[in-house]
Amino acid sequence: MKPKLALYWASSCGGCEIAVVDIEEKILDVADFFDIVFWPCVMDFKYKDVEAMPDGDITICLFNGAIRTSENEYLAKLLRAKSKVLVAFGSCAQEGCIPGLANFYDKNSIFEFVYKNSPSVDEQSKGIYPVPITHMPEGEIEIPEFWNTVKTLDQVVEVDYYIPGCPPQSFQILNAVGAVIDILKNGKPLPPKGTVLGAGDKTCCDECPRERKEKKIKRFYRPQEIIPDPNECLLDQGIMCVGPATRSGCDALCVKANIGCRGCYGAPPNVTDQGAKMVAALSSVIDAQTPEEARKIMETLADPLGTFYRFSMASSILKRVQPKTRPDSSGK
Amino acid sequence: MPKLKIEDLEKISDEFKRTMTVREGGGKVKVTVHMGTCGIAAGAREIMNTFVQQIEEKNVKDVILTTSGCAGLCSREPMATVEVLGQAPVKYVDLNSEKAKKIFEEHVLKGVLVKDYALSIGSERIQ
Amino acid sequence: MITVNIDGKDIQVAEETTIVKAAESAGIWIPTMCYSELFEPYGICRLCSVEIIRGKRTRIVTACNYPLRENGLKIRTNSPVIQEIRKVLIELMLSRWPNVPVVKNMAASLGVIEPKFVSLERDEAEDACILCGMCVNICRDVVKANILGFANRGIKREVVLPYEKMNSECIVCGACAYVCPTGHIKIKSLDYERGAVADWYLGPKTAINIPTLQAVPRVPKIDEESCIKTQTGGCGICSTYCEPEAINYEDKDEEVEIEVGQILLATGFQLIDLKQMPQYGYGRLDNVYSSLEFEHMLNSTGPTGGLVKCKDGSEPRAVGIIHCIGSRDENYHKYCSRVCCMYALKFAHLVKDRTKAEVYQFYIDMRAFGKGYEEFYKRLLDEGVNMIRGKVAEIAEVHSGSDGKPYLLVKCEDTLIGKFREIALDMVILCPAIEPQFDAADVKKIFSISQSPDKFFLERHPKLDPISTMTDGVFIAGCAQGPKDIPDSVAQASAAAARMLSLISLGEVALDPVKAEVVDEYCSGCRICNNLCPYGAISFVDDKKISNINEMLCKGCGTCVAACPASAITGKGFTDMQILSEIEGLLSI
Amino acid sequence: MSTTKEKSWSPRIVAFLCNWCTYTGADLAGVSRLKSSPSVRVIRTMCSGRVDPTFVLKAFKLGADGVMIGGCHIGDCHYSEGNFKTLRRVEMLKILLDQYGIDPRRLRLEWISASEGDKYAHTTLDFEQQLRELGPLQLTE
Amino acid sequence: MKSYRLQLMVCAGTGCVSNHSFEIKDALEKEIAKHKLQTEAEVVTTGCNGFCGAGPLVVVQPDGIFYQMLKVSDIPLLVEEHLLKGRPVKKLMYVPPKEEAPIPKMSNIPFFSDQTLVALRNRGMIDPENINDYIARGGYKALAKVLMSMTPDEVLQEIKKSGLRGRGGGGFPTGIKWETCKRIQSDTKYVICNADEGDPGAFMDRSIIEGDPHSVIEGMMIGAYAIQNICEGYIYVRMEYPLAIKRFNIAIEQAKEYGLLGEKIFDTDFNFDIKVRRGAGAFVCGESTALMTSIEGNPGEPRAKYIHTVEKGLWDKPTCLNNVETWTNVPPIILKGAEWFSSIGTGDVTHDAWGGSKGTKVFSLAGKVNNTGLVEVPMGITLRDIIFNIGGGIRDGKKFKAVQTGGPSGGFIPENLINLPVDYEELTKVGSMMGSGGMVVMDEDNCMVDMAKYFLKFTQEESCGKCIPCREGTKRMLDILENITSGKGKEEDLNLLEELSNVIVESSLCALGGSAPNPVLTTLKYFREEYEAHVKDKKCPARVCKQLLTYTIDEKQCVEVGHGCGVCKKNCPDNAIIGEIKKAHHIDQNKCGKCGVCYDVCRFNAIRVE
Repeated sequence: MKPKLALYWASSCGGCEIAVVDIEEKILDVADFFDIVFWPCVMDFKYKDVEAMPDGDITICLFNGAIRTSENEYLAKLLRAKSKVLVAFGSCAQEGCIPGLANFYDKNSIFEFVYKNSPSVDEQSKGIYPVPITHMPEGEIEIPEFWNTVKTLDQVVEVDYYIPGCPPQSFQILNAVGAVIDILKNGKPLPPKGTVLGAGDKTCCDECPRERKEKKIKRFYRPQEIIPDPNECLLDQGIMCVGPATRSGCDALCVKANIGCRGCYGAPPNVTDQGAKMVAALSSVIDAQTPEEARKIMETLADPLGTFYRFSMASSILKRVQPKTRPDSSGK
Repeated sequence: MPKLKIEDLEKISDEFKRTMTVREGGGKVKVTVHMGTCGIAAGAREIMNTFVQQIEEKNVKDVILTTSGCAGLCSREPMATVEVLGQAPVKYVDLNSEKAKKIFEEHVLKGVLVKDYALSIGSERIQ
Repeated sequence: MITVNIDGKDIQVAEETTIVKAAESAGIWIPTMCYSELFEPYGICRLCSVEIIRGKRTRIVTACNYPLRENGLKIRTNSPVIQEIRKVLIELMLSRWPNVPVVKNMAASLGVIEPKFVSLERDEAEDACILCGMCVNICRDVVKANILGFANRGIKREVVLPYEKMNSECIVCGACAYVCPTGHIKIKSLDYERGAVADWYLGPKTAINIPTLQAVPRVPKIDEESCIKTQTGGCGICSTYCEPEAINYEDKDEEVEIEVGQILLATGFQLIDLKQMPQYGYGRLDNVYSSLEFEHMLNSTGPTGGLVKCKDGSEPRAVGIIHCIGSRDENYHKYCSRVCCMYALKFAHLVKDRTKAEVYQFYIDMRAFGKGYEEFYKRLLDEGVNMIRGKVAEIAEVHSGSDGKPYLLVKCEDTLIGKFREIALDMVILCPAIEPQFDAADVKKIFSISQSPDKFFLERHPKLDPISTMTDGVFIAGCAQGPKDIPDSVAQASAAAARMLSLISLGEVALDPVKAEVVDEYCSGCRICNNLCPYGAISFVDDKKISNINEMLCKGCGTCVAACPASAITGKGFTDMQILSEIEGLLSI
Repeated sequence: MSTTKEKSWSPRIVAFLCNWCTYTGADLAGVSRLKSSPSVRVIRTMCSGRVDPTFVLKAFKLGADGVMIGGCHIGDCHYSEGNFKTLRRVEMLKILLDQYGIDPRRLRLEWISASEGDKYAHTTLDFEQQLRELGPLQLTE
Repeated sequence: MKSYRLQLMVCAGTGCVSNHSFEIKDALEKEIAKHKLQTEAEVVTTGCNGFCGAGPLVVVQPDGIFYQMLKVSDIPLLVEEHLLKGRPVKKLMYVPPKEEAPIPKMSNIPFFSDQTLVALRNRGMIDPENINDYIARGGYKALAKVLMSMTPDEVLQEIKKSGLRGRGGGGFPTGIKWETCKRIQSDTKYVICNADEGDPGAFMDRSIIEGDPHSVIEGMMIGAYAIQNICEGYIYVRMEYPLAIKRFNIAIEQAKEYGLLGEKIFDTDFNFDIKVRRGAGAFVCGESTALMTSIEGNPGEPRAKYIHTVEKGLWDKPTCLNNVETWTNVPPIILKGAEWFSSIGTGDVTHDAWGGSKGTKVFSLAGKVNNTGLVEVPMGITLRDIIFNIGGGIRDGKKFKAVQTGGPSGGFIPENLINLPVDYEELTKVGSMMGSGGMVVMDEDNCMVDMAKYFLKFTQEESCGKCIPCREGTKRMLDILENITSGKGKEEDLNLLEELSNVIVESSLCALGGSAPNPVLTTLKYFREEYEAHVKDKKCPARVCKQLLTYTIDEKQCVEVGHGCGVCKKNCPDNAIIGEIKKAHHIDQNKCGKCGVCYDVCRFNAIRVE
């Protein structure tokens, strides 16, 4: 009997699904090796089919997307129960990723904007907020509830392994899947729980071909403000790059395209909080002797919090920005 | 100016010798062109120029050329007197450029009297 | 050596000896007025003219600069011709400067009383300049400052300063005034700033001096600020007089690097500048002294030979000693300087001992806390010293005492009788506060130690470790650590020495294990840390493309640990995990 | 929250103190019998430069109402210039905290030398008072 | 090379220049151009011709016609007549005193014909600003000769043999000086040319420098070669000689361009360079030690010379200092040989360098003679020859009284010694000296006391004031002389003067003081009666000392001829004249200030002076 594979897409953009398909003809090997039992994006499976499975029936489940709604959370718990191995696949599941940036706001302010203040909302439906249960003549309509805070997969269920990246690089997916196939085929022991698959143990700098010098940053430039030297470290040139605090594995994709690393592979091993580490590192190398000078240099960097936590806000120590007002009872 | 060598001293001294001869009032031969009003009217200027030219051309260094007033024989002007050092002066008369040239070549340079043009030997002198 | 004959005496002299010196060695006097051994003979007074006889030829030369070179030369120093010359010359001088003592004396010794000339340039002054040129020569040849020179020629010749103005090139050595035979050049002191009483200035008085009489080693040294040699390269006279050739001008203060394992800082103290307290009149009023100056006066080798005297030489009738000048004072130093009470008592005792003066002590509290001190205090009370408890508000000079002598009026409050008092004194001694050396902050930085709020060096622990500092191997003792008297200083210094010796006898020191370390597997060589280490312990390994920490250089501050974005640096003893756990632990209750 | 609870609430301060200056200063305050804030929970580091922003965030996360970092005066650092880095880090961290919606006043950087026991005492008291005014830091999950 | 048949030698010595000789030169060139003679005639400016009394001068060569006292207005005539028509202009020529016929040729004028030119050999023949002229006259051949074919010792021997002695005044044998300097061991030595000519009325050195600067340079180079180890030469010229300084600088520049100064001269190992130093005009700086102190940058004051400057001179290095004229004599000696040189002059120097005076001496002849100017004469010539032949006798037919030689340091030589041969020893014997060559002639109108006072005043003012006898003594002497000339003299003053003089001579630091009393001593010796007239009779026989004159009015003349006009009374500044119009006036001798105004204003010769 073939091992069973499930793939699920929670709160995310879908890029991870495309990345899976991006392994090209190797997908056939996967399809050949596995019995794909759940992949809503590609095949028509129903939740009830999964619910009907015995616990632990699925050999491996690749779960991508963050936990934004009650539905996400339900499916996460469901697939956890049904799967032997649950993999947080991609940055959203691992660390919140772009959906996690919603943690800058709370549910109320998001709703206020999306259903009321956004210019694209038409007049009739302005201010109509979604509610979990709507009573209609035909009966009750239930929609998933919108949580106040975006969470990562491991904040709701136990996760066995992680494959980072936004999206994970296809070659890394292939490596990881190949390894899994290898293990299953040859009955090898599984790696320890919590292992990050499809990535390195160093940082982006390890794969970055640019030459680095001793650093002394006088100001930050946005990419459009400067033509960077293609051979020199971008940070040395004042272009924000969170590569030093980002796990290796992507083969320095962005820096090779003259763009500073954005940090999608998440914090390197041992680092608890990617953003805090970036603060520690950058403040060590900016050329300032007084608080005023430091502040002046920092002001040349747009949105430091968003920059440092672009992908890891939901998994950071503080997890979210504190609402301006005390959360009311409606918030969670 | 390149650095002077010992030979150059001689060269310079040679080059200036004519001038020095004039200044020292020395010279082997003294040619006097008589340049009174009559002489000038008869063309003494031309004779003078011829002598000057000859001196330049032949690069002669020990001949001095001088003028005097009317020699008293106005009818035979232009006239010139050639006086070789230690010899009696010789007066030439009715000169023209050709004759002057010949006198210069023969008498002045070689010391051979040009009898055809000569008037007399010996003359009164200023002092 | 050659032999010459001077006035019939055969004399052996070295070649090139001048006639003057040769004659001097033979005890023959030759008059001179511009000659000095300090500089090249100038030879302008011509009084030293002598006759030299070479065969049949007789020649008149000046003895001061004629070098003897030939054997058998005959010299007559006092022939009639010579006498005539000298007479006329001195008459010429006497006619111009009739009242200058050196001229008069010389004239007298040459038998001239009245000159037969009448000089139109006659100068009656006793200290007139006689144009001997000694000042110019010493300034040029010896001092090498070359300030003085002659102006004008002939009879109008005069000695001048450049542009006839005071000149900054003048090093004020005073050599010109020293050599001036008539006293025409005078030194005027424009500088009263050096000490309250110019004559009692404690610093060096001559360029070569023994710093203090009790100096150890008791050898003279050259004061570079006033030595002519160091200023102009001239002079050097002392070396010609020093037979053992012990004078070395090249010797300079040098910075010597010594490798040591431990350092004891005993940099001492300074006294507060009393001039910032004008109410006490220090530096302004006569007979107001600081305690150190008074100590100097009491010294038997001091300016008064140990006698207590007012500036006018009289014995004071009443002496006041004022405690706590700048100590225990909110405006200056809050702390107690600790030593003043006892030395003030000693002063009182000595004044009583040496004069008949009344002694007044103005104190806030008497602090006689040491062994035997209280007993001394008691003894003083028995000696009849007036103790006034209260701070002095002001000292004023009153010019018309009953006997016409000015005196000092001390205004204070006597808190014991609760009255405001004015006390007339002839002399006041101020007890200035002990304060840290002016450069204590610099010293502190050099040794990475701290200063306590009063700016004395801070000990590691005020009770348990008063001799060591936060920096291992650096110890403190004496007043550098805080005001203390001699027994306390000795005790502290001995303790520090013992501590240092114990470390030395151990033979090795244990290093703090707190060090940072790069974990190669996690370092990607981003080079963020490379510039951070003040000790240069972090280097970039080019072939491995990672950074590395030299454990021997690392002092374990942990800055790089915090900065490493990959957490690839761990700080032993202070790892992330340890600190995070501490936080967790602290906040769990 | 009940009033009684509010009264009994006292802020929790995590203080990272450098070994050479502030830690010793705190010691001096103790030896000198000075009253300093009991809210302070001290963590000793060798240098204030060792303080990783992660620690600060972690402290807030774990319930600290304020964080104080104490170091040597600028120029007096035992390690020459470690406190310069601290200075910049704290400044950056304050910008970040502001964005996080946490009052930056909850993070304090103080230069307290070994001799400034009194400064340690009144700084901690002042910080405690300030935190009382700011109230407890209640983080939203 | 362009050559001209006519050379007009315009004297551009200082004397002629101050008489506008450059304007003459411009006028000549203008006129020559006007007659289109530029190709035939060249106008050349030369150094001093010597006959300064007749300036400005032009000599037309090759005829050697000597034109004197020219004015710009004379030039058109001169050019048209002489240059164009060949008729020398008689009225511009020199006419000897007491004669009427002019002497056209320079060589026939006694002033020139009786001179022997060695130092002044290029006088009037070359353009001093053109090195080629100098070379054309054999310049630098002597240098070439010593460098190519003589060892330094041979040069030294040649100079010694020649008997050349210092022309600056002392008369020290040049060869011995060089030899001593050469003998002293030192890597650095200097040669100096003393061109600080300070004697009043003396201008020999100036003329040589202005007329022939290269001859001095060449002489110094030969000296430097002979002495060896000379690192450089200095020429010390007084600031009052701007033209001399300029010509020296031009000459040095040109010599450098030709490589005649600098390194590896004539491709030999001989290097030499010369610097010009300007003196500020102190007379004492002509004294060698004072001069060196001045070059060193210090006030020019002499120092004791017991250690001679050839041993310790400039910057304490061996230094050979010679006068301009001495240096200039060196090249001819080398070229023509010592024998030739020693054939001129007196005595024998083959065994004793001091044994004779060889060669020629340049004198600047001034005072009451007809022909004043620069004369170069062989040593041994008599004073009479110089004064009466070359000098053309006493002006205005007056009676010769004395000649003063050797400048302010020299002495007066009275008429009875007129046949004295001029050489070092003879002049010294009579109390005077050769000096640098000043020669001032005095006639019966000169008061010798006044003259002595004049010279003493000069030395007294120029005394540097360093040593007492010179500073104080000369001033006292001057005071005494002032007293004597103003009638306050006492008889014992003469003895005092002598006593003082002797002490000053014996005890002064340098030669300035040592010779300063010479004028007084010689006048006292030869003209004591004049002094006595001053102190005893209170009279000045030559009527020079105004204070000793008595002005009286010849009453007869005043009344009879002048009718008591009263002009004298009106003009008398002292109101010393008493008298009424038409009556005889007379002078109150107590009030009379001896100003002489009355004498000048009286049109009737009624004022008598005694």
